[in-house]
Amino acid sequence: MSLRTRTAALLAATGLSAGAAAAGDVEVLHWWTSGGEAAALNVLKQDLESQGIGWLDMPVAGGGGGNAMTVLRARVTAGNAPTAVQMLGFDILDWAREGALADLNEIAAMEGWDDVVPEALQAFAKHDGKWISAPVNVHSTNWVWANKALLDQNGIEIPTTWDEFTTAVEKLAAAGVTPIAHGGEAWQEATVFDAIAMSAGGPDFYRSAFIDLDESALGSETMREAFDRMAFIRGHVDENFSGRSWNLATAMVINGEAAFQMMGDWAKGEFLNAGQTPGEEFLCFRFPGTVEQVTFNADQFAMFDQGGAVSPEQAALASAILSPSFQSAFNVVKGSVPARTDVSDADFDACGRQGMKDLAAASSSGNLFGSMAHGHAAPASVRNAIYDVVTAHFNGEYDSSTAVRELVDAVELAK
Amino acid sequence: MVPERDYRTRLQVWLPKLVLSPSVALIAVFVYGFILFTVYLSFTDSRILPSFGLVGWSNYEKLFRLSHWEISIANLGVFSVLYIGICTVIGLALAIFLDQKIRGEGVLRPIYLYPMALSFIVTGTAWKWLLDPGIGLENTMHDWGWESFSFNWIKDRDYALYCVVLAAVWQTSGFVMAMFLAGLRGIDNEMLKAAQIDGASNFSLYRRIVIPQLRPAFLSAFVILGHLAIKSYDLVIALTGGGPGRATELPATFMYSYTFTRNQMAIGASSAVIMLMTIAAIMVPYLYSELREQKQ
Amino acid sequence: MDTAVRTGNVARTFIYLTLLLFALFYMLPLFVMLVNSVKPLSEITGGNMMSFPEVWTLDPWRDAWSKAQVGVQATGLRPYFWNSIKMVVPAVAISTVMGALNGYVLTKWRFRYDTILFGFMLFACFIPFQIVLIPMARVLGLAGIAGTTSGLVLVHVVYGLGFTTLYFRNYYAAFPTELVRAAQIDGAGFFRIFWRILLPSSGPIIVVSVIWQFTNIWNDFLFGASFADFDSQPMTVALNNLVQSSTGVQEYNVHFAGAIYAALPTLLVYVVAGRYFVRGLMAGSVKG
Amino acid sequence: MGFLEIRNATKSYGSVEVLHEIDISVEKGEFLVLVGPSGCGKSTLLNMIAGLEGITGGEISIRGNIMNGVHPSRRNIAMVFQSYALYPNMTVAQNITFGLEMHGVAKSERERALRDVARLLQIEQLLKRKPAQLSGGQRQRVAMGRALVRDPDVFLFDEPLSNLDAKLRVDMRTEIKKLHQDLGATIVYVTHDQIEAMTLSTRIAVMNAGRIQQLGTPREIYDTPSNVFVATFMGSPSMNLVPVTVRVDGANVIAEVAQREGKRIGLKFFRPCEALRARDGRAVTLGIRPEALTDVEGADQRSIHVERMESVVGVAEPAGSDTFVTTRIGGVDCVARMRADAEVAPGSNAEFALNMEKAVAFDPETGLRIV
Repeated sequence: MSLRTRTAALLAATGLSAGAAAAGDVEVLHWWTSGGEAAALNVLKQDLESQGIGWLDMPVAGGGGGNAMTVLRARVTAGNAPTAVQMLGFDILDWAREGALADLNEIAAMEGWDDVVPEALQAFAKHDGKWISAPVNVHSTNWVWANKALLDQNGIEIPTTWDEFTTAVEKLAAAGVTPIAHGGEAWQEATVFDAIAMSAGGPDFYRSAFIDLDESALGSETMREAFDRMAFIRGHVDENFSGRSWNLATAMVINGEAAFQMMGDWAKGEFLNAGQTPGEEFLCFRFPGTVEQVTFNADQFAMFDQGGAVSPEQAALASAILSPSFQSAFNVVKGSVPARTDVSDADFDACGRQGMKDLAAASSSGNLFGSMAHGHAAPASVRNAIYDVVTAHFNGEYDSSTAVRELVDAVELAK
Repeated sequence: MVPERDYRTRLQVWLPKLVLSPSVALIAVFVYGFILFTVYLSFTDSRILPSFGLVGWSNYEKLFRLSHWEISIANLGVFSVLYIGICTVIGLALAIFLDQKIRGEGVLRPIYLYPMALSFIVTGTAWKWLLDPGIGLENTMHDWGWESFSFNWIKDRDYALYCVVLAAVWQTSGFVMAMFLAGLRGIDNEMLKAAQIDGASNFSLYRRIVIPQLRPAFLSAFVILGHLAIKSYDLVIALTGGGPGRATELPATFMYSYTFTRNQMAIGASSAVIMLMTIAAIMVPYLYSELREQKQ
Repeated sequence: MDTAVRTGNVARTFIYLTLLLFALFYMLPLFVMLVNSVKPLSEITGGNMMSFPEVWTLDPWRDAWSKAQVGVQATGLRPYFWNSIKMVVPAVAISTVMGALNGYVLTKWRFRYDTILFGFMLFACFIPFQIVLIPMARVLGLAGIAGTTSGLVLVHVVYGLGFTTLYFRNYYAAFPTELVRAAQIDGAGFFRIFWRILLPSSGPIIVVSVIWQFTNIWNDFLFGASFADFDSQPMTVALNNLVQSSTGVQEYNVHFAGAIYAALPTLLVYVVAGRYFVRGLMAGSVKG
Repeated sequence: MGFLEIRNATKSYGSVEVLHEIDISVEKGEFLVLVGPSGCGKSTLLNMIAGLEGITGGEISIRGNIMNGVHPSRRNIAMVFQSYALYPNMTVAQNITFGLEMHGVAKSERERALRDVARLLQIEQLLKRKPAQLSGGQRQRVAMGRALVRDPDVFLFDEPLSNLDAKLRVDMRTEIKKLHQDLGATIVYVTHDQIEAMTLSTRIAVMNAGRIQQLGTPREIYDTPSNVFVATFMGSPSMNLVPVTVRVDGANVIAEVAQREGKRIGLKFFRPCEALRARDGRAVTLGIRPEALTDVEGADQRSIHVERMESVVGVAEPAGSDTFVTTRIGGVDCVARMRADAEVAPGSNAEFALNMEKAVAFDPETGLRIV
């Protein structure tokens, strides 16, 4: 308690107002440097510039935002925090707890964010009843992407349960097709694990294991079953998976080298870029056994406290981010769905529309959960501890029983 | 008759210390001050930013319960032995070969040296390609008709660390070569002639006469390689990201990830303290013996 | 220099073969980068990594320099290249000058405990940079130079001092002290002796120091990313942004061209000054 | 008071005193040589005069001005170093005029001084070269030129000839001597070579273990060394030291030498002084220079006191102008300096002439000279 206030005092003392950005500018730290994302962000930039607000670009790519978070740490410690920072899940809450973020309640109230942003998402955009960041999008992570031609050739319907899925995978394997395209990085394995845990134990299990971090759930028989299912997946990926980035795995599905990929909705952009159309060349469906659930992660822009009140530029940026036009324009490109539920789906394709529908449904039925793999279920320390166990198990270091034991231990140490 | 106080002499006495003092002050603050700060952090409950609630030794207790840390330490052991050993052998061999009045030495030397000029941010992608069985050497050999050629270490939990060693050796062995070459060129030629007259074969000439005289170069090489091994970070990130699984994690990647991506700054700090102690355990005796020797 | 060792023909063939083999090994990554930076993307995704391009193109080079997407705007690497230059040149100059003066004091103006002090300074070479990130940020913030090129210069000077001092100290240790005494009797003061007597003879070791500092500072990513603002980000950060972008088509040819741009200055320094490097090492760092 | 005065000077490094209470007074125009084995403190003393090393105790003055703590460049001295210490990056001309430049002497003045010195040392044709392009002797000249051009009160030489080969060393020695005679400069010169000391100096200070053992003219040092150290250090081959027993025989004092098979020889001292008489029956060390021990024909004809004795010839070494012969006297090997054509065969008995006028005696315990 007292140390929290002391940290806050430290931050205040370093003078967060001493940001390098001159009045009338916003300096934005983000890791969207690839063509499509950057182009989408450029929409935002132009929007602000039309209001006379300059955009000072501070991109730091790499490590799924990891590098950017390190930079942020240094910038804040130096008393030179950027005005707005792209952030994910628990990172936002952690920074809010340090007292580093600005209060956006005024603009939020004016524009009625409370009514249009799903509750589960608000949990990451508000702290102590105050809006502290502006959500850009909602990614849902429990998607499966499939090469339609391969499925048709082998007479496979879209599987909706785990059993149907295993049957399909084995059929493909028997036909000499690589059933599953996978990139061997910890976060990708955890993404798959998210969906498998959800399908193996259902939403209650998911909540108690990954959100409440309940020891009995983490050490349960169901968790062992989840690891067994991971082992099944491991048995049906090609031998070259290790270290492959996700988009190369997606390319395997696009090129017909593999049938399925379990990946978040950002994979869609790759298919579209390759000139494919959902429902024709490729298919998208929820991970078998999680048809009603949506696990999500959301990119947000957190506003750093620039000395007490939120600056007009920050308010303008937040407002621009949450404007329906930007939400639509950006998410059409990015493959995600808007962070507010009242955006028209006119510009979205089939997968996008389904995503929006799923999100709304899951949100109202209480089936919308933060993704563990993407830092929306537990803090970074726990998330990475789970990564360690999942990836060690996936790479054959542990058997399933050991993995369950290690998981309990690792989460305990990281709490 | 006493001359007036010689201000110039007095200034000249103080000037050297004055000139040295900014450097000493900078290093005192930015190296030793920061080390103390890190030691302090390792006893606190810092997570996302430094905080100052003391928690005693619990971070160290946690650290040594983490299997992740055990793996990093074990990997560092294997990595540093292989890296230092192979670099020294290759560096020495190339230096000896290059010292045989080789035609084209002027071309070869920069080729051996240039990897030191490049960071793994630059060469990382190329290395990833080379090692990847689907694109790299294996694929190339298959294309060229050597179908049975297999080189998939990077994908194999038990061998991936050797790929890291390979790239690390690629980067520094040329530099080690340069150090040995400099040492070889400093050896008195008359002694070599004398040894040959004594009937020493080339092999025994190098083993008995030349290599023992390269002791200073060996020591410099060990120290430089030793601390590079402990600090190795970017090549792991560029090549494997610590994978497959955790097979190529090293203490430096461990420290970075706990401090900055896992928001467990205090545990990161305690691992940093262990690393610093390891470096000190290598460096202090070396510096002590070296500097003592120079003093005689 | 002439070697007294004689080798037979078989041995020489073996030696040449080994040397060439290793040259190939060292060249391999650079070759891959070069050859793929002049191919169109289609040839890369479809073809062999090692094969020469069927269609030669310089577009990737042009794109990487001035058109590639490294942030919101497609600026290419060009602006960052100049940021790097603005940081590297003063940092190398200052750390070399300070190292030279330190080496001069530690060898020619010896005082009690000077050796211990040198050992103390030398340990600065071995500190892992990750641990200084947070406290350094704080100090830069307090000094009011956070996010500026001056801040980066300071950081690089501090962590280069150990090396430059080491090089110059070892070099000047072999420099005859009598020359300093003669100059003192001739009436030259502390700085005049350094400027007129030592510095003109320091060529080889200056080369070593400059090469070392230039490559280290130019290649640094961690400090550059953490302590730079939007307007002072160095080349390595930009290259990282170019290469690490995770979505969309990976334009490998542009990545390789960009990587070579980032490598060019250091490569140039090594190739141009490389032959003085061994000489400088001989004169300084590895003598016992 | 002397031109250069060293009073009670001591030097310590930490708690170790390396120079003990040095007292030397040098007159204007004197050529003082500090000689001694390495580590005796002679170079340290020179550096203290130059101001390159501090003075721990006592004082040093030049022309009556106390120099303790005065910067080297303000003592009006010049120094020639063993390695010459030529600045490698400057030309010969720049090397020579650097000191003048540092002292703010105008350019025209410097050039005039340079011309004079170059003419004096005959190095006019070398002025544009760099030190690396010079031979050893040429470098030596340039180093001297650098000292001369300053026209200092005192010249300091630190073993300036030890890096030259034997022939050049002799030539340069002569030249330095000539310069001293022509210019009348005051010189303090450090060497470990006793021949240089003898040939160059007007006075010699023999040093050992941080003390001055003897300070005197070359003749005094050579003929009447004040102790065994000076006696053996100065002169080549060095003085023979023979253990003898003193026996008073009326007006005479005899030195009794034990030869083979219990045979004893008596040698009469030239000056039978009281100090010797007091030692009747006790052992002393007899010091005989090789040139005082000769074949009979070669004996100094002017000497009024030559003793003869027979002894067995050990080794004979013809050296051109002389032949050196070893023989055992009093149980120790002695060197005799014979004429070149003296007929001696190793193993044979020969007659030796011993010039007792030149013989000295030392106390074997303290090492100090008795007569």
